[in-house]
Amino acid sequence: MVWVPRVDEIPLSIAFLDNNIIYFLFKVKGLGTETLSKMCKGEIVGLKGPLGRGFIVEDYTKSVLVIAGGIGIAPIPFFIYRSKYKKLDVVWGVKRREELFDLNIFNQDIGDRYRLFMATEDCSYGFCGTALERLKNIPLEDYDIILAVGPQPMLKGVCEYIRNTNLEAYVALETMVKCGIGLCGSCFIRSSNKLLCIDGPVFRCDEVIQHLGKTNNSKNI
Amino acid sequence: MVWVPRVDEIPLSIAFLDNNIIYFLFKVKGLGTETLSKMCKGEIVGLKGPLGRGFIVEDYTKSVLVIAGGIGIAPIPFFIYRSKYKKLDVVWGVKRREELFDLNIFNQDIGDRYRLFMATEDCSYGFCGTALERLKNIPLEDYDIILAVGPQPMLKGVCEYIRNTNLEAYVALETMVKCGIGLCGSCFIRSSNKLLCIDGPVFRCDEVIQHLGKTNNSKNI
Amino acid sequence: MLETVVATISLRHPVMNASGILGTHREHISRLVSYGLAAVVTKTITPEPREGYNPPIIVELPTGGLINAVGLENPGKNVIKELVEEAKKYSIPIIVSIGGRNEDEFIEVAVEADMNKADAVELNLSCPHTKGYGVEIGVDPKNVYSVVKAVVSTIKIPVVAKLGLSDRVVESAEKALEAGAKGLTLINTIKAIYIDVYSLKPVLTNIYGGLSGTPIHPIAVRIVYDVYKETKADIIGCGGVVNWQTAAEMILAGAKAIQVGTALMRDPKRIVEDIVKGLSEWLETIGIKEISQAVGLAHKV
Amino acid sequence: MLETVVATISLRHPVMNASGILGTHREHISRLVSYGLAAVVTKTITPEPREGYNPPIIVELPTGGLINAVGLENPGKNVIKELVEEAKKYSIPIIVSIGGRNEDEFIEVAVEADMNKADAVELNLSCPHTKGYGVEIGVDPKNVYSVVKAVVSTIKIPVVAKLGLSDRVVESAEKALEAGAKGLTLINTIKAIYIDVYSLKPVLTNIYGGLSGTPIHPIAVRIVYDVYKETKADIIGCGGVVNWQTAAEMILAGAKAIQVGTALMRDPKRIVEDIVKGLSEWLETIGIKEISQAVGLAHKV
Ligand SMILES: Cc1cc2nc3c(=O)[nH]c(=O)nc-3n(C[C@H](O)[C@H](O)[C@H](O)COP(=O)(O)OP(=O)(O)OC[C@H]3O[C@@H](n4cnc5c(N)ncnc54)[C@H](O)[C@@H]3O)c2cc1C
Ligand SMILES: Cc1cc2nc3c(=O)[nH]c(=O)nc-3n(C[C@H](O)[C@H](O)[C@H](O)COP(=O)(O)OP(=O)(O)OC[C@H]3O[C@@H](n4cnc5c(N)ncnc54)[C@H](O)[C@@H]3O)c2cc1C
Ligand SMILES: Cc1cc2nc3c(=O)[nH]c(=O)nc-3n(C[C@H](O)[C@H](O)[C@H](O)COP(=O)(O)O)c2cc1C
Ligand SMILES: Cc1cc2nc3c(=O)[nH]c(=O)nc-3n(C[C@H](O)[C@H](O)[C@H](O)COP(=O)(O)O)c2cc1C
Ligand code: FES
Ligand code: FES
Repeated sequence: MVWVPRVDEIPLSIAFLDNNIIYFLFKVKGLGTETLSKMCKGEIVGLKGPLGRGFIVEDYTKSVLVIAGGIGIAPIPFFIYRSKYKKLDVVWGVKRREELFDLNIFNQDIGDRYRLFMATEDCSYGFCGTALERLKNIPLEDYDIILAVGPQPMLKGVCEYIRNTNLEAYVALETMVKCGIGLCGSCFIRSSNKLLCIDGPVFRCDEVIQHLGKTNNSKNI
Repeated sequence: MVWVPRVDEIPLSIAFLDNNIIYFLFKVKGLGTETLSKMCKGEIVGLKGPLGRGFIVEDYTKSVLVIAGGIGIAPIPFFIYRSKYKKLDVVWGVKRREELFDLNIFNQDIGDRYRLFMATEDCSYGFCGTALERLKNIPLEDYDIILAVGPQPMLKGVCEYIRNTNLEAYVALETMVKCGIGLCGSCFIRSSNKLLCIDGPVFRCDEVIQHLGKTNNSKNI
Repeated sequence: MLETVVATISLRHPVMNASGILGTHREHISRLVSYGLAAVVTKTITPEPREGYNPPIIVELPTGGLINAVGLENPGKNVIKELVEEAKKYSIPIIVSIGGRNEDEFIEVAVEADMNKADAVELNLSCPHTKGYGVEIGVDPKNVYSVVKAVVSTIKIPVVAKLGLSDRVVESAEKALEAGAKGLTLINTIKAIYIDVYSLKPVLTNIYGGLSGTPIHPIAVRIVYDVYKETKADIIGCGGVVNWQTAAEMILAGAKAIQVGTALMRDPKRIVEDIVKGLSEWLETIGIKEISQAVGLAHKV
Repeated sequence: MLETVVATISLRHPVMNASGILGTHREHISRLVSYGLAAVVTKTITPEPREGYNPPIIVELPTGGLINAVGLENPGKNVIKELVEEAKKYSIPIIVSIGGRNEDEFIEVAVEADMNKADAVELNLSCPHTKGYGVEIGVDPKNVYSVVKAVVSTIKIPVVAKLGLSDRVVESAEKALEAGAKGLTLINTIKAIYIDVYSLKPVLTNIYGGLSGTPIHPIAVRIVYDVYKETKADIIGCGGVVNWQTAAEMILAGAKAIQVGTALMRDPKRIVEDIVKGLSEWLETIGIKEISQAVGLAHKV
């Protein structure tokens, strides 16, 4: 988690790690991310982590499909960099073209290690439609593993869509992370005894399918 | 230090160490040592340590003379066992023959590693007289290092006796050890800024010669 | 050999969680049960839902232990029904921790716990960092008396009073018992501050927080010892229990059961198992058959 | 940049020893000086010599820190002359810590310190484990007032009041200042017990002892913070300072100087050097020229 002194402590994924520099990719949502976005070089933030269980693929025989919605793309550069696989394709959907950026900014080498399919909801770039719609045009039998990162309705859609396939299906959830160390309980996964901050954020679809059907407890207290 | 629960905590030297058994040799003086002497197998004592700086010789070219008074002999078996030297002789003086015992009880192997000269004050065994008197019959030029362990007057006598020789001369002091970790100050060495529990118990004669001339602060408060 | 009875609640072993570790949602209860605890304690519940503070709310300290100011975040008394139901599903005793700003609020939540057949309530009279809810009540033995008395007179299930470190904690304990508490939980966290030396600012959003974990253990043992000496009450020892040794100290000081909070942060199942297993082996080593016989033994010196 | 003035005493850097670490004999003073401290504080001195308790008097805890019950062992007020003389030899300020059972005893020792031109006296109003000498005085603001007042009215050198953790510590601090104390040392050890789980007995001969070292640091910082907030007094922060970070926290909370006790157990010269060096590097990092400008900065949130 990233502590913005006297403002907030925010769970952020590591977007990339290199030469003792940790990179974050984040979207301005409220006061915390806004303040963070205005900080300058030399200003101080606090770091707690890494928390939870990292998720990477480590099998050269597997083909991986990543589907990211919006800022859900944040952890993907690091995920690609650290994973081993046969093939990796990324479907990245955003609302407008302006939200897109070059995923290789942290490390040019990862450029050759994946293929990218873009989708915009306003049809300004790439496929015209949501990431989920783009997914439906992809032959799932080409893949062994699917990882979805993004808004909860998208995750739910992905889990339902692949339900009757043989894919190993994972989703990176978001719940309200307040302590990050398994004590406060605010990050719990509904209808399960899992905690996102310790057991997650990545879960198998079947572990969280009930949770996905319910109100996101990012908003519960 | 050895904690005798609810009775006392007593500084004792390690007489020998073998197979996870720590051996102590001690003389009954007051309540603490008396209670300890009556404890049976299976009863529990506490241990704090090892404290201070161990003292061993580690030079195959050196000849060592040890002079021990009474229970001052306690640390000598372990000292012999762990040291490396060319030759090692022990002068051991006691009041009465009954105080003597076999130094090889812990480890027969050390038997060949030293020569023993005994002295009794009541003339019941060995040399007739004190350890210090026995020392005066020994050619000091045969030795490089001398270590004295025993009552303070004996230590003082040794330091004075060897003053004008080239011997490296060490004495193992006793002062009141109450905490063993350098905080309470009760073990201080008079006219120096040394603490026995941290810097000792073995000192060079020249470090403590003023201390030896004063009242033993085993008895000061 | 580890069976124990505290505040009339029978436990298969003496280890429960401390209040505030999970315990606000159905899902938390089943997770706590999976840790192997003999009973579960809910987070402190207030009549109405409370939002709590913004993060940072819990921080690990470089000097050991944790500091927290969660701000008594909880969904309000209506959640009690589902929490108790869930515990009953696993046939595990559940103690509802209660917070309030005055007698009426305590009663309001206690009645809810009583109606839903919780096994006991624990009155949190000692939260050190939430204004109006905590130490203000616990440090004054008179207040302790009146809150406990009010609750005891209203409900049927046993009442446990949770007290914190204060000058007159023994007196507060005596008053709680006099008012009808069946047991005491000792102690809560201790008020503390952690300052970040780079940003030059207190780290917790609330500035003040409660210190927990190993740092407070010798203080908690002292309070258990003092209160047991004067009252021989049923005590649940809490504060810095992280292994069987720290648990055993509590028992020797006078605790019949213990709660574990901070230590559940890492590998909670193993921690609980180690404490439970360690305690039985310890009893064998010291030649004692039943843990009840070890309670308060350190007083025989 | 590390020069500081506390209770009118000028120090070349903010680090002194805490009372009770050595400080009863001439030899101790020169040893403390060799640690690189900016001032030395004597062990608490009582009018007459006191024998103190039998060992064990100081024990390291498996949960961190130390517990001690030395029992205010000291050679009595006559030793003050030689302690002050020795400190003067090294041109280092010396603060005489004073213990007593009543105002007259405090005055008796204070007069001796004054006559011998010590740089200040520190009234130990907070020893948690020696009956009649400690917390009994410090927890009651009225007592604090009368002892400080009595001493301040009798001697010319500055008076520092050393207070411990208590419910009304801020009030006690205010009373001490009102009575004329030039500074406050915060805090003393916290009353605690350590029980050996094999022999089933308390380890300290006195059963009760004072907890010191890292465990009490966040509590000490809190008290410094609270007292500074209300009084802006000259505070000497004490409790769990073991490195520059823990020292810096004290300063940010409001301390103008700090004392180190427990941490002098291991490699004292290096510890003092690390704190002093670390503090100057820290000031550079945060862009502050004089340590006095860092005092209390954590209050600006
Ligand atoms: C494991 C995890 C990884 C994340 N990684 C990233 C990332 O790499 N990039 C990115 O832009 N965002 C990421 N997020 C989301 C990010 O944490 C929130 O956008 C951020 O906390 C919003 O804070 P705020 O103060 O700006 O907004 P606020 O005004 O505080 O809240 C805006 C919304 O953000 C959500 N939110 C607020 N606080 C939290 C919290 N403590 N935990 C979870 N959600 C919260 C809520 O839905 C809330 O309604 C991640 C979330 C989680 C749980
Ligand atoms: C570093 C060191 C190593 C020692 N090693 C041994 C050893 O191996 N075998 C052995 O028999 N003796 C040893 N002694 C001496 C031993 O510690 C004392 O004989 C013992 O503490 C006496 O305790 P008591 O309770 O029986 O007697 P008490 O009645 O308490 O005291 C008797 C006399 O013992 C001395 N004494 C008491 N307490 C202490 C103390 N805490 N520290 C130092 N001296 C004390 C005093 O001179 C006192 O007058 C050693 C002492 C020191 C300092
Ligand atoms: C994160 C956290 C939240 C807590 N919340 C509560 C609470 O709601 N009610 C309460 O009575 N105690 C609460 N406590 C205090 C604990 O119940 C316990 O008394 C304290 O932490 C000491 O135990 P420990 O050292 O095992 O953690 C909380 C402690 C922590 C660490
Ligand atoms: C062995 C020991 C002896 C102490 N003796 C005294 C004393 O005589 N007078 C006093 O005011 N404080 C005494 N204290 C308390 C310290 O001065 C200090 O307040 C406390 O230890 C907290 O600081 P620390 O955590 O740096 O040790 C003693 C502490 C220890 C560890
Ligand atoms: S965020 Fe507190 S338990 Fe996960
Ligand atoms: S015995 Fe306490 S300082 Fe050496």
